[in-house]
Formats: sequence, C-alpha cells, structure tokens
Amino acid sequence: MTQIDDIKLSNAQIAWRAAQDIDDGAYVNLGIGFPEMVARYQREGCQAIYHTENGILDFGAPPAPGEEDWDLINAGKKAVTLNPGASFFHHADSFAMVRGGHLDVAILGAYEVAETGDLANWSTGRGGVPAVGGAMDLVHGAKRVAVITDHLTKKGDPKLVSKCSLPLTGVGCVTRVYTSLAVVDIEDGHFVLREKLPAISFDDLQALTGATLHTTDTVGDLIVPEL
Amino acid sequence: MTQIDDIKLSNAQIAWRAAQDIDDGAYVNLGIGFPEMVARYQREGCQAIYHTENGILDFGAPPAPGEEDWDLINAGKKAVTLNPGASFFHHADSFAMVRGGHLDVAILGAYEVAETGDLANWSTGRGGVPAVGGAMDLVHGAKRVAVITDHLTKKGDPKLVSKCSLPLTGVGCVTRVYTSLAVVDIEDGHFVLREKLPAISFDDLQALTGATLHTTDTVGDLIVPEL
Amino acid sequence: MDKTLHSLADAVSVIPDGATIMIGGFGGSGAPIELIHALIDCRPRNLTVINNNAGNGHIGIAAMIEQDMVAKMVCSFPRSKDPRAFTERYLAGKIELEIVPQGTLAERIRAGGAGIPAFYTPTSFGTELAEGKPVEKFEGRSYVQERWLKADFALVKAERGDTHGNLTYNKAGRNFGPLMCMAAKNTIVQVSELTQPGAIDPETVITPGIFVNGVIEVQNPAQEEVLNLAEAVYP
Amino acid sequence: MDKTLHSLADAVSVIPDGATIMIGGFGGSGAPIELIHALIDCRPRNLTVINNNAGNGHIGIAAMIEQDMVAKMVCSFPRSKDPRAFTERYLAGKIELEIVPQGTLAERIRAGGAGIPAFYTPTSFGTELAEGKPVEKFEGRSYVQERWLKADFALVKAERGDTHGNLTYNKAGRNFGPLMCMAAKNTIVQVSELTQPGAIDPETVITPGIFVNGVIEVQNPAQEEVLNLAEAVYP
Repeated sequence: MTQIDDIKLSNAQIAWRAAQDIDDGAYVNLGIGFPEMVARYQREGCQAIYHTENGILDFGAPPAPGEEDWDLINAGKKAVTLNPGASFFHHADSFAMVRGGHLDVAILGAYEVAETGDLANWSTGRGGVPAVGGAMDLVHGAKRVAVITDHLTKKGDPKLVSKCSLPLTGVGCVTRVYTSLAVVDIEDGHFVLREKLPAISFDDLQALTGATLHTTDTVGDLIVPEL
Repeated sequence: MTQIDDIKLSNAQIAWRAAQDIDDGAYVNLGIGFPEMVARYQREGCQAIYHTENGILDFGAPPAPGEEDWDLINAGKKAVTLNPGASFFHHADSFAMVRGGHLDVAILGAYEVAETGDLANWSTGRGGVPAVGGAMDLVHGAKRVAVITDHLTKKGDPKLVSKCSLPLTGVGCVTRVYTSLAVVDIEDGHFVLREKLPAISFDDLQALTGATLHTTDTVGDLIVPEL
Repeated sequence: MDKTLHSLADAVSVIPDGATIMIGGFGGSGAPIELIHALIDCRPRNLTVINNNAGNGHIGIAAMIEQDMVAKMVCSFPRSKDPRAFTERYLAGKIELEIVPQGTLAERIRAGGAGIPAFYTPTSFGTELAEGKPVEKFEGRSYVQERWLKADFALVKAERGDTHGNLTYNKAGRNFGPLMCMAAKNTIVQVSELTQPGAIDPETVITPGIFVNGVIEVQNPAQEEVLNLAEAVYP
Repeated sequence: MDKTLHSLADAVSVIPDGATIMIGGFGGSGAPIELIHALIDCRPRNLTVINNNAGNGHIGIAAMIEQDMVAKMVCSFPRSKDPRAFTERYLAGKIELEIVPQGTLAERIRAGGAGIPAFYTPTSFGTELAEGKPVEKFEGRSYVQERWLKADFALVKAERGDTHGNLTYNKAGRNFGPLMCMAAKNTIVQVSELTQPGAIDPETVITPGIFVNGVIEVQNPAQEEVLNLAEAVYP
C-alpha cells in the first residue's frame, strides 16, 4: 500500500477535481470539513453560489482573523463573509431549498459508498454521541449528490463497497464519487469507472475497490495539478 | 314574522354585539362581507389586531376614496390602510397563523349553524360556481370561531338547526353565534342561550330555532344601542 | 450568472401547450399582468392555471380564459366582481375546476417547493372537499391528507429584483408569489426595478434567487384593479 | 397592547419544572444567552430542550446541562467544539437524546407552528432514524412520516423588536428563531433594540408579533462564541 500512498491524490487535489464539475451559477452545498475545500478550486470564470444549512445563500471566503462576525457563520460554525447577491432565511426555508430539489449539487464526505448509491457518512456505529446534522436531508435533496473521499480507509479497506456496513445516511442517493485514485459514477446499481490515475492499473484499482468496477467507452486519465 | 322584523337587530347591531367580546390586543380575522362590519364597533380602549388571509397583520380603516393602493387590500379585495406595527407575509405564513391556532377569534357569516357546532357558509349546494376561499381554514384554526347572522333565513326558516342541510364548511367548530335575536353558545353539542332580546319570549325564540335552546343560570338581556 | 430576460415575448415563449402554470396574485394584487398578456400573445392552449382566483373582467387570467387557452383552473375562489369569463365556460362544461381551500392551496404549493409530497391538515375535514382523501387521527383529532402541488412554470410579479433572481415584493402583492417561485420548474418574474446583485439588503430578500430562473424588468406595471375600473380588454 | 417584559428574571420565572423549551440558535449564532442564564438563575429542572445543538463550553445550554436542569435534548448535532457537558451526562445515561435530521427538525417545528400534525419527507428513509415511523410511497418514491414538534416555551434572540412583538434578526442568527416563535405556547424574545410599533418597516418584519408573547430589550447581547473563546463559565 505504500505505493498507493505515493501516487494517490491529496485531499486538496480531490477537492480540485470535484470543483471542475461545478458549473457557473450552480447552487452548491459543501459538507462540513473536507468538502468545504472544494470552494477554493472553483474554475476560472465559474461563479458557484454556496448554500449553507443555517440560512445563507451566496456566502464567501472566511474573513480576516479578528474580523469574524459570529452571527455570520456556515454550517461548520466557521465565520464567513457575504458575496453581493447574498440572502438570509430561516432554517425551514433553508431546507426547503435542500429537500425541494433546488440545489444543483451537494458534495459530501463518506465512510462508505455502496454500488447502489447508498451512503454511510454520519455514524461509525460504535456508540459515542450520535450526530447527524443536515446530511440526511442533503442526500435526498440536491439534484446531484457527489462524494469526495480517500479511496481507502485508514486501515486500507475499500470505501467503495457492494453494501454499506455502517449506519446509512441515505439510500440510492450518490451519483458520483471522487476518490484519491479515481472518479466513479453510480449508474443502475453499478460502479462505473470514468477516470483513474494513469499510475494505477485497472486491475490494481479493482483490487482496492469493494465491488465490481464497470467501464463504458474509454476510461479517462485523472490528471490533477500539484496543489 | 313582521313582528320579528320590527324588533330584530340590524346587521350593524349584531356586529356591535360581537365586537363587545373582543379583547384588547386580540388577533382577529373577520370574514368577507357582513363580518367586516365588526371592526367599526371596537370597544373604547380595545385595540384588536386584524389579520387578513392575503398577508397583512394589523391593517386599518379603508383609505379615502382616490387614495387606494391596490396592492394594499384585504381578503375581500377592498383597499385598506396599515396601523403602526403592521407586517406583510406570504400566504403560507398567513395560513400558518390561521391553522396553527394563533388567531384569538374568527368571526364568520353563516347559512346554517348546527347545535354540534357544524357550520355551513360556503355553498348553497345549488350548482353555480363553487368558491370556498379561506373559510374552511379559518373554522379549524382560530381559538374561538364565532358566527354573526340573522336568526332566520330570508324565507323565515331557522338558521340555527339540529343538523346542517347545506354542504359543510367545518365540523364542530363554532362556539358562539350572535344573531339578530340572541347570543347562543355551543357547548357539548347543545345550543345554550346566553342573551336574548327582551322583546321576545323564550318560547317564541325557541319556535324560531331549529334545535333545543338550553339555558344555564339566567339568560341575559341582549341590549344594543341604536346604530 | 445573469438571469435577466430581455423581452416579455422571450420570457414566456418557452411555455408550451398543455403546461401547468402557477400565476401569482390575489385578485389583482400581485397579478403579473404584463407577463400574462405576453403569454396571451403566444396563445399556448390546454393550460392548467393555478391561482387563488379565476380572473376578473377581460384582462389577465380572464382574458386567457376568453382566448380559450385554459383547460383547467385550480383555485380557492373563482368568483370576483366580474368573473363572467370563467363562469360562462364553467357552466357550459368547457373548463375544469379544482376547488381548494385557500390555506390548503398555499400549503400545497409550499409543500411542492419544499419537497414534502403530502401533509395533514384539519381544513376541509368532514366536508365534500375532503371526499376521497385519506383521513388520519393525530392526538385525538381528525386530519385530511393533502398532496403537494407543483407546476411547470410560475409567472410572478415582484417589486425589486437583482440579476441573481433575489426578490422583494410590494405590500400584500406578496401573497402567493414566494410560494409559487419555489414550486415551479421554471419561475419567470417581472420586477418593477431590476438591480445588480448586492443592491438588495440580504436581510430583506423575500425570495432568494435559487427559486428564480428568469427576471425581466417591467417598470410601472399595470394594476389589474385599475385596468378593470377603466374597463380594459385584452388583447 | 404592550408585550414588553421588564426584567430577564420576570421573563423566565414562568417556566416550571418539566417544561419543554425551544431555544433558538445554531451553535452560538442566535443563542439567547441572557435569557438562558436568567433561566439558570431560576433553575427549573427536568426540562426538555429543543435546539439544533446541545451546548458548548460552560455557558448557555451547556451550563443548563451542567446544572442538571435538562432531562432530554432534542437536536440534530449534539457535538460541538467543547460538548463535554452533554457528552459526559449522555454517556453516563443521565440525559436523554432524540436525534433528528436538521431539516426534519426545522420542518417539524414549522409544522407545530402551522397546525400540520404530520408530513412526509424523503429524509432518513431507509436509515435507523426512520425506524418505527410510517413509510408511504408517493409517485414511486418512499417517504417517512414525521410529526409536528411543539413546546411550552420558546426562548429566542432577535435583533430589533417592537412592543407588539414584531421582530427582525441579525444575519444567520435568524436560523431557528422564526420557527420556534410559531411553535411555542409562550414565546419570549430578547431583542437588541426595542422600538415602538411602526419603527420596523412592515416589509422587513421577519416574525410578525402574533407569534410572540413577550419581548425584553437586552442591549449589546453576549455572543456565545466570544464567551467561549474567553473560557467563560456560568454561573
């Protein structure tokens, strides 16, 4: 696996790749943590509009340290700023945007993604304090639900699986997974490989994936700049 | 019946009587037409706050002729003005106020009221174009649903009945009826006479009422000023 | 991103025969007269129109009905001062009517916009308008199950708008507008003043731009009530 | 009519043991710290608290929990930067938790305020959070039935208020405030500035006064995040 660690994309690079698929004017929700990084790599000339569950549309970059307004935060409770054209609304209106299918894309992290599109990303099932936040709403709301994740767990197990073993966040909801090794679509209950790192063979990638990787046409090269 | 026509209250007087039961600061919805008249007779020192279905709280008197703003109308599509402390909101919020039990009282007209509290006030059941508006929402929303009405139909039939014959607006919803002859409460499926015109005997009133009039304690005199 | 539409004709030309259209307004208050009249110029037919009322006089929705564009009205109160366009066709069996209590109409539209396929309301329980609908008891009281209402298009009148589709409304002209913006696949809004993003205070935005697909500036828009007092006819 | 309350102590002294209380705020944003701390001074016990989170540090809701006032939390995300007040008691079995997806929490509260006893949502379908709840298919897709959520009291922080209870909020501090105001029998609001009726533009009122029972002015209110950065402890 050390070989994989040498070639695999960094989180920043995964976020960069996910950002390339976001269109100008798209309404986007980025999950707390790693997915928030996607906003840094918006394509030139593409202005996405970011939604946060706690009632802001079109928030912008973090303020300078010391300039925080703690009534102007995102769902991760980090201070943000506003872009021109921003708006505030209450939580029911915010989730009307989510549940009502008004977001173009939600990008979330994952513990596991199944070939059926099932997602597990809220509970390790190991006890402790459960906490779900807005994840279960987002997976059934956005027009496109994408996941960004390392291809493997820290222990080296596949995160792309035939069936999730952890408590589900949603059923049949994920349509694309950006991993540290590949871009995989979910279609009709199958993983369909779209892009892979040139440095890894299909067979090696399949061996690191917990369900069959299907292909159609040519598999593209996953090429990402140094970041 | 000519005798009844001589003693019975005018619509203005019925409205006046209903207005006496409205407390200071009460949130009130008045049905379109005759019930709107109640607002004219608000008690001295009592400032009710009027709600209209189309999204205004605390609207005021009609503007002077020629001063109408046709985006500032009530549910009857009549031009109104605003009192200090007014607010605008959309229709779903407006009916959240209604259905959510936030109005203190709704005062409506009636074709028939049954001793069970059933109300028929939206359809004569005779064909034509049906139109319900907000009546069915109001009867299940306000904390207190009162009716103002002539005691008899134009043909001289009782409007207070044991069972409505016309299509219902709501089931078991009315708690007080102000008529041209009496004030009648509805309690546990019975009409309970609270006040009657001194000029009519209990027996005559009963004869003009389509279900048994119960009494508890003394029946008060229904005394209303000339208007 | 710029959602500006450059002509009324272009704005409504996308609406095909058979479309379901939500049209904002409560009576004449908030009625998008210019958008409706532009639609009449295109004359799509067999439309389902969702509005609180069913037109008044010979302009706006009444004029759509007179041009035989409307197959079905979904509304709470199809009676107005001069409802004859609707009344005549309804009594002749030439137009369908779905009558919905006003609060249920508003909530069904909101539900359509909010991804809520069904909800329970006490409204209409025990009446003929509840016939055929599931009834359930919660905490000892009976409620009627109502379904969401969605549309292919919404035509809405707002006051100020920006090029991202953020909107404010004028007084009680707000009524169904914010709900219909949420519930249609393609929401087209006429605004009295079109501004750049940032011109509207984020605290005062009533409809966030995410619910709006196109905005067109119509300065000094007509007020239905005023047109009717002048006995206007369209076209 | 004047809904002004004249002291924080009076405002919250009506809250008895065993009450269900909605408390506004998302993390520290919109948290009514002064009302919460006044409630801690009264120390009612066995409370059910509805809030998106479950307290942070040693102030606000976390301090209520540390004072053993809370029997049950209803929230979507009981993990914060420093959630130990809740975490320790939860793991020790000393406090109950009802975990609700955030959008469902918001919608259940709105439903409570809007007289909708139940609604269907796709959220949580097929997950352990849907266990025991009715499921129904609409248009080929499965949805979970959720119930309204109401409370005896709501404690909310707003920005401007008038003596009729009309409110505006500050930025994303709005979050659950407008919903909770609707869903409680007795809604008590702290405002940074209390004005006379008419001072707030009717177009910009976010919570109409009908949803508010009492307002108290708390100028320059504390911000939970700032208190926590200073490692504040209450009492």
